[in-house]
Amino acid sequence: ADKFITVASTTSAENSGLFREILPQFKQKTGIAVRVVAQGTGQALDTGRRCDADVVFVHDPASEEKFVAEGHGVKRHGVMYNDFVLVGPKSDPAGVAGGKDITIALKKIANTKTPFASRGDNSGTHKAERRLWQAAGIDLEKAKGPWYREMGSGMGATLNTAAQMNAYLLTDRGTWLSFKNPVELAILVEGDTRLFNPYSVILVNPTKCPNVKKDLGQAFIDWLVSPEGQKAIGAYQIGGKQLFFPNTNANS
Amino acid sequence: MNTLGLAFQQAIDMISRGDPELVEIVLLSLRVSLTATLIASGIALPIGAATGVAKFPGRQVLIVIFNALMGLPPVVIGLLVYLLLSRAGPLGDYGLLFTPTAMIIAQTILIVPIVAALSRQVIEDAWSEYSEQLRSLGAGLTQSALTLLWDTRFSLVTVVLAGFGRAAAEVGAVMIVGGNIAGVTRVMTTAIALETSKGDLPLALGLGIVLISLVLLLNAVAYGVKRIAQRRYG
Amino acid sequence: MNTLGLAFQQAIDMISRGDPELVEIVLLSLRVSLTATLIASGIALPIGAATGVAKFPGRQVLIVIFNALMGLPPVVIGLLVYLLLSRAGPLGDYGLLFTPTAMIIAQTILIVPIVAALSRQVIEDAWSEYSEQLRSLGAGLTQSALTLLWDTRFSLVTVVLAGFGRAAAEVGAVMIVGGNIAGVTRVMTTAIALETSKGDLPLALGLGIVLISLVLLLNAVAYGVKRIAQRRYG
Amino acid sequence: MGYPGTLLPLQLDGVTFTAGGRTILEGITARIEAGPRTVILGPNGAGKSVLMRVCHGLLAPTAGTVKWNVPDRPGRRRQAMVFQRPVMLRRSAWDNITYALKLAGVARKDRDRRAQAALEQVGLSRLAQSQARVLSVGEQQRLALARAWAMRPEVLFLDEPTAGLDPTATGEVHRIIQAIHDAGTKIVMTTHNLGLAKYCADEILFLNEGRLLEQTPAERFFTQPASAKAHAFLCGELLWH
Amino acid sequence: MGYPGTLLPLQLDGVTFTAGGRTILEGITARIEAGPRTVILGPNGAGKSVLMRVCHGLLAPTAGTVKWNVPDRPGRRRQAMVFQRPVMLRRSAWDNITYALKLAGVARKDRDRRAQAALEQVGLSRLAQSQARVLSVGEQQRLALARAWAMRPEVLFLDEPTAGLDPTATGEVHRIIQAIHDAGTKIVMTTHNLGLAKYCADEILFLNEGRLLEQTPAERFFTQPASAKAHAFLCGELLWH
Ligand SMILES: Nc1ncnc2c1ncn2[C@@H]1O[C@H](COP(=O)(O)OP(=O)(O)OP(=O)(O)O)[C@@H](O)[C@H]1O
Ligand SMILES: Nc1ncnc2c1ncn2[C@@H]1O[C@H](COP(=O)(O)OP(=O)(O)OP(=O)(O)O)[C@@H](O)[C@H]1O
Ligand SMILES: [Mg+2]
Ligand SMILES: [Mg+2]
Repeated sequence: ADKFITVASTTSAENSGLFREILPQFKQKTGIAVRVVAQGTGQALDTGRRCDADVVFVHDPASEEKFVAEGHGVKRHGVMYNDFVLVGPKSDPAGVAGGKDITIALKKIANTKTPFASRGDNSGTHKAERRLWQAAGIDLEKAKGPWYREMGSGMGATLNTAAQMNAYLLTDRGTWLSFKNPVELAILVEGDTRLFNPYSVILVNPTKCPNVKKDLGQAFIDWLVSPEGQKAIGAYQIGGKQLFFPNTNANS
Repeated sequence: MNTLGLAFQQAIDMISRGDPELVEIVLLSLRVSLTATLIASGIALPIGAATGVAKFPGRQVLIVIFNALMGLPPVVIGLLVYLLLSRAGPLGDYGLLFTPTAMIIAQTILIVPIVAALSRQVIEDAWSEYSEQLRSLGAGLTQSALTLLWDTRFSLVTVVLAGFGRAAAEVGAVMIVGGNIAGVTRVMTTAIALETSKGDLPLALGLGIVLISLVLLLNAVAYGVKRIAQRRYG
Repeated sequence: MNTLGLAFQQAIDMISRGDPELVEIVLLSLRVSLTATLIASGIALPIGAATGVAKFPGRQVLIVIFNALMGLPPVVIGLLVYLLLSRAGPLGDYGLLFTPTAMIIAQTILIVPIVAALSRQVIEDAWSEYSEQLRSLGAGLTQSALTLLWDTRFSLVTVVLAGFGRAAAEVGAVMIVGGNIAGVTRVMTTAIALETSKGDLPLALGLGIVLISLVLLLNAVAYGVKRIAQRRYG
Repeated sequence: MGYPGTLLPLQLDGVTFTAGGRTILEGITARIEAGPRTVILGPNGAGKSVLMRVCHGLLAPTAGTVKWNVPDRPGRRRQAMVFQRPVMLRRSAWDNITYALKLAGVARKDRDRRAQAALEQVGLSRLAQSQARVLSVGEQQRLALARAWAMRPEVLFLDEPTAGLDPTATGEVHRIIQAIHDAGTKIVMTTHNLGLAKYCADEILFLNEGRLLEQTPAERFFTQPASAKAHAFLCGELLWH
Repeated sequence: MGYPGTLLPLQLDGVTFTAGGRTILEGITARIEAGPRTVILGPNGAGKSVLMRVCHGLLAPTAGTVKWNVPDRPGRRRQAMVFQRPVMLRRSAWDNITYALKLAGVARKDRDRRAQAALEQVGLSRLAQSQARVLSVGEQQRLALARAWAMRPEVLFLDEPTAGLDPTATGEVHRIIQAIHDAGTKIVMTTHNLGLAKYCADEILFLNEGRLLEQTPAERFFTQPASAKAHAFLCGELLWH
């Protein structure tokens, strides 16, 4: 039968169309088909933990480290990064547009109690968002009110919802660029180094999961971090804009 | 302990603790699904009775359409209601999107075809027995339809329960039009979906167990009431 | 043009273009849902007939349980099947997770209660007429159940169509156990969910229109066949 | 009791009815006048019940016409029929009657009075509150007659009204039919009870295999029927084998 | 035709049956022997049909016992019953018979032979391929008799077998019942047709309001019934009002 591996991936990598672009190149080179199961980072790691994927492709450094430390994964490989952006209504009721400091923007939003849509699903994006609130010195537990809406859904759904609620939200640039229902939303804050969003791949540990196709999985990882794979990632654009940036150097 | 065991433990925990957040979610779920079932039955039972009894041109087409609409995905209904209620949509001014009302609307649309198609079958079966007698008694189509709704009421309970089950179980529509906002539009099924996407399968399953226990309880009550009434009124 | 208009245009486009990717997704959807309906009917109709006909201890409990299971959320079923088929689960060795087989299993479990509960009602209604005659003829319970399945077959068509509709429309279960892998386990409903999350609402709706057209076609065929058979065999 | 003569006569012209690939009625032409009690006789499967349904407007003839003197569209309210196998609604005997009266547009206070009188007529007062569907076959037959009678129709179709009745009930039903007739209601009836036919009939329609073989005054029919088939029928000699 | 005498006698002891809050049968004690044709008489609602169902094992008595000489558990295969309102399965007349025979475990080749003979007996050969449910009432009645007769039961319950039958059919059914009896089958029958009762009965059970008022040899019953009620019944004078 055909050679294939199963990759449990964060939704942003799949929804942005990246895989659709680069996987055929990988298949042509190696003959290995990659089956991508798009899930939230939390669920993707859980899938790996249950040995149901050969490789996980996620973006939450803290839980990734835990995943490897507990022996579920072999090793983290940084693959690429993009960044988070603060998106909000074009009318910008909190007056944050053009700022470079995300914490200032968040403070303004909290102080004016302008609607903010949080993923609220423990995803990589959600965790990053909470780190940023913390960095802004805002205790969410206290500041929370009807303005802070925990959507409990994926990035796309949250964008759909925020667009209707005139709410601010944090999203990754890849999903934003590929999102087709922007309505009244626009990027208001970007470029802060704290908005850095690194993606990693991890081979699921074959000693814990004997069914893992370790050679094929490793081949995929190797290709992603190889110059060829990195070039493919960097070449992916939507509307002339690059979504992801190669990141081999950031390997830890 | 395995996931299933954990799930049961979580379910028992949540129930015995009476977790106020859970209680809120449960009550909203019940409110949304029961209201939708009520409204949908009010709309669909007459439709079912009419298509079961009357022979009008286009009746067969209507029957096929309702049968087919039982296969309309909740997500699609969600999207349609979303477009309808969105600020850019025709009913945008009412500000109903992301409210329980929006969820009730979506679930109502979801189950109307189910209740209509199934009740049509029940009523049509009864009609083959009653038809000549009722027509001879001078009953018009409306009166015949009403008579049959009454005479088959015990069978229709199962039909309505099927509609309720569908409403209680669906997530696609309420997720889109409700937005799964914590404390506002989060219901059992969207909470389950959320925990699943977080990878917290035991909690997701635990919520599932709570939900199905609830539905079970409601069904037991409905069945009990039906049995008693059936014994009394034959 | 508004979203709905775009959606229709997309749908017509996709169909007229015969987009090979769409064709593949459509065929997989049909394969999964029809197979699940077939298997589920094979399991559930006998259960429905048995609970409709036999008076055994626990029968009423069973009826309530099946009625309630109509309200079991697809996501929960998805999770249960996921745990079962996961490498860490009891059937992990078969490597069925993220395959069409897993999706068929999940959908089968989803619709067995629906077909069982609804067919039980149809058969119970008929049984009240046939009971004494069949018992007098010496029919055992099994034979009575089979006789009633045959004699009510035209009504059961609607029940099976309800099951098929549920299978064709659900997304929660197939998403979890299938994984929505492009070219492998992507079906209409998961594709719709994906496009929705990408914010491409016109495409999502367009796919929805394609799906419902398909279901409509199937229902029309089923109804036509039923009518012809009914006319011939009364 | 109604407005005798307005609905009638009923004129059937070449009435043919086919179903399931069989011709069940074939070219029946007859005129049914106000007044005389009409009894339809014929062997099993002759088409008597189908003919009654056609007259009552429940079945549309495949060919030919059925014409009442006054078109009786609004819900057949001036006719009533007791079916050979009456269907009882899932309610009490009492409610079966009052519900029918309600459908016929009878005022509430009249309903109760009529229901009581009708149940008494057929000897079912004692069972007024019983579920109609658990009554014995004979009791249901009587309830159906009570229900039809309570409607005060101008034309009353009776399909085998005494089948399944005990001897007393049969006698009473003879009497009731007589009373209804005397009150001006047109009776059209089928029966296999030749005694009843002789007692009640003013004219006989004799059906055989879907054809109307004769329409004859009763007296003559029983003494010298025109058709050989009718003669054989009366002697119980219509052969099957 | 079976093994006469093995199932019978049937012994009823204090059989009581209540339903819907009413006592329908009350303390019925009777012994039904092999041989004589037993006819159950009584007014509408007396409980005749319920009593037959209890004997046939379709209803369990609320109190008292029903005892066959040989327990007849395996599917009532040695008894058959023709209901007052027979239920036809949704198939052809022919299939209604062969299907019943299949249920009774009759070999395939015998089924066809028996079905043909039975349909001929009741004069329905012509309608063998018709859907049973569209047959006329009388035809269904006859089909039900054919179906029961084809089973070759040891005991045959007949609930109003001639209601709805035309005079020829009634005569034929008399003859068929006679033939079945002669072949050794025990006949238990209800009828409101006193002529048929006189012709067929060897002994009479007279029921009234759920009570067994007498069990008498037929000859004596018709000339000097023991109970006043039976006397009134025979004269058609049981009053309702
Ligand atoms: N829908 C139908 N399709 C086919 N045949 C039919 C249909 N309805 C009636 N028949 C046939 O038409 C014939 C006449 O039926 P009908 O009920 O009028 O007889 P009838 O004279 O009332 O007999 P009975 O004395 O038994 O009541 C029967 O042989 C019956 O099988
Ligand atoms: N399930 C039931 N619940 C309540 N009452 C019942 C039930 N079954 C029968 N009855 C009553 O029992 C009485 C006897 O019924 P049964 O059918 O035995 O009468 P029958 O003697 O056969 O009368 P008929 O001559 O009319 O056939 C009737 O009054 C009927 O209403
Ligand atoms: Mg008839
Ligand atoms: Mg009876």
